[in-house]
Amino acid sequence: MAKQLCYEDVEVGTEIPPLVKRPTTRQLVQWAGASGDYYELHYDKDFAQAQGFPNVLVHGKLKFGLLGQMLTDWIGEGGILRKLSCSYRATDFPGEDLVCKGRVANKYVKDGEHIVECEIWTENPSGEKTTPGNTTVILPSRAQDKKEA
Amino acid sequence: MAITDELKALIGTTTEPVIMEVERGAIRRYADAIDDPNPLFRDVEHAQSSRYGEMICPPGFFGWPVKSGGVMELLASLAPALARAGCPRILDGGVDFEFYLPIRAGDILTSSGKIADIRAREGRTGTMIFTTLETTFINQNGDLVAKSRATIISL
Amino acid sequence: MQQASIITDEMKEQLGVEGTPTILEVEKGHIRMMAEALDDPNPLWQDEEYAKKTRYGGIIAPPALLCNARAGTGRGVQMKSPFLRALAGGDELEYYLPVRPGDVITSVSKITEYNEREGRRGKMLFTIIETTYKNQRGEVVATSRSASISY
Amino acid sequence: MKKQLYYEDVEVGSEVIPLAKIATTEMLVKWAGATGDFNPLHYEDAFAASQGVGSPIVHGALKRAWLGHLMTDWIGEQGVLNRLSCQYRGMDYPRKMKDMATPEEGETWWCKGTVTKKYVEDDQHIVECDIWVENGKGEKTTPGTATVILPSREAKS
Repeated sequence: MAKQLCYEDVEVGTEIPPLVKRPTTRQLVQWAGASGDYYELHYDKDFAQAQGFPNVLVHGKLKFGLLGQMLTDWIGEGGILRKLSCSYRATDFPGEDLVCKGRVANKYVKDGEHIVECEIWTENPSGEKTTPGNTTVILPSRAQDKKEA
Repeated sequence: MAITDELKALIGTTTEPVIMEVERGAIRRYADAIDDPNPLFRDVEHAQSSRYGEMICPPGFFGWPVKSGGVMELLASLAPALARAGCPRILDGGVDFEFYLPIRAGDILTSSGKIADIRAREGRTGTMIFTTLETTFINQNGDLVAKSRATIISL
Repeated sequence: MQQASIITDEMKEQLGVEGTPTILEVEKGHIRMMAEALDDPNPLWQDEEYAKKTRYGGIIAPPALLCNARAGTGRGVQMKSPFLRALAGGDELEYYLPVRPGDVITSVSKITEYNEREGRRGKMLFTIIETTYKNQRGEVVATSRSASISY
Repeated sequence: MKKQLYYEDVEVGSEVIPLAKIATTEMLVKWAGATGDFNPLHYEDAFAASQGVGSPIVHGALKRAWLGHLMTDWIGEQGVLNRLSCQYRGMDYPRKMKDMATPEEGETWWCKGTVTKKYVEDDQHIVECDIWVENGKGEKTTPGTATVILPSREAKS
């Protein structure tokens, strides 16, 4: 595992290391099984086309899950994910790059917790933010560790 | 009909045993997928009051993901030799299960696969090769719970 | 006020009505399915030996395990809409406690809000569903708010 | 639960109570999830076409599982399924879904069986059956056999 990220390591504007994904049709079927979402829009191309889409769509909640992966990777085991929120603004398709990104928007200490708020989103190959959202995480603090020690 | 020496040498090949934990959720997902409402495969309370004492697996299910003693690995090792013998197309010909004991949620199964037999036969469209892959399933008490024999047809 | 609202009295009656609870027994296999579907190799989701040495003391579930059909999100609520097509609009999850294999999560959903909007694809209805997830000790492990769009 | 079936209830030629199944694209995706078999032959049009089967086909193992369902329903909780065997002879194509809950009009598959033999061996009341899955045209795409042990009314008393 990577070095533990601490509150002091991030500033407003700090970028979260991007997570590059390229969902496949197989991954969509796996997601259907794992999530129990069997809406045919995500595996039946004819059905998707009848609904006016060029291909089957990546599940919104799969994108939510991938943003979650980016965050749990970033905050490491010492961090706590408190809130994850996103809107499914535009469609994404299997076989296309889907890049999860984020940036620190705010940091503060409240009730002894070192809180970091970030903007997060997924980006399609045209650079559009298809799944914008925000997150709240709690990071360990070096200063606090010293005090405790 | 004779098979190639290369194929003959593969008879008896075994796989590394695969361990599978049988979980209730996996049984329910399987029962959902075949649309089988039997409460023995879904309802813990019902199953616990039945003669089985716990949720059991529908026949042919041995836990998720379905690995069947690494049969896919066996097939992968077999495929080039079948192609060299002139039969590159591989079809699943069917399966024969024997069930000895019920498989309950919570069981830990060990399955191992073996290439039990390879035979050639002259068919309508030329030579066909029949491969029998045998898988055994043993539970945590060391009891043999089931055996399967899958027939792979290559043409 | 819009003329002829698509939100009927029947739909309004459903606001705040709790759906039937869904019980999810959290299992290692399900966590693994989820991790594989995300293609997320984090050993905390799958490697018991590894996870034992972390602050969690054992395997935990990735955040995505909650807030979906299997976790009972939206289960049992009476979703009514004049439209046939549906898409997910967004999700918001707040996490309070880690979810582990062996946990028994009970979720209850309710519709809390309807919104009518004019979108690219014509008139759209946003239905907001809130779900609370409690573990076997009655502790709230997470809450979620999901927007479902029909059009 | 249904009434328990007994050895004395069946004769050679008796019918196994038929079971209707409708394979849908949704069911195939569920099957993939439940088994972990994510072969795209069963959900991806382009891949299925490249394999020469036209469009995604029903998993042979799913049809085998249907036959398992046929037998466990018939023999009830006191019956034991000892052996199940089948061959994948013909391909079947799932119905597409019309909307989230309803399949399009189309084929219905029937799982059926008949008793071919009954005998007592080592105090076990054994029944052998021919079983099969029949497609909408009445063709047996998945023929097989099953051996079951049924409770006996005589042994009981």
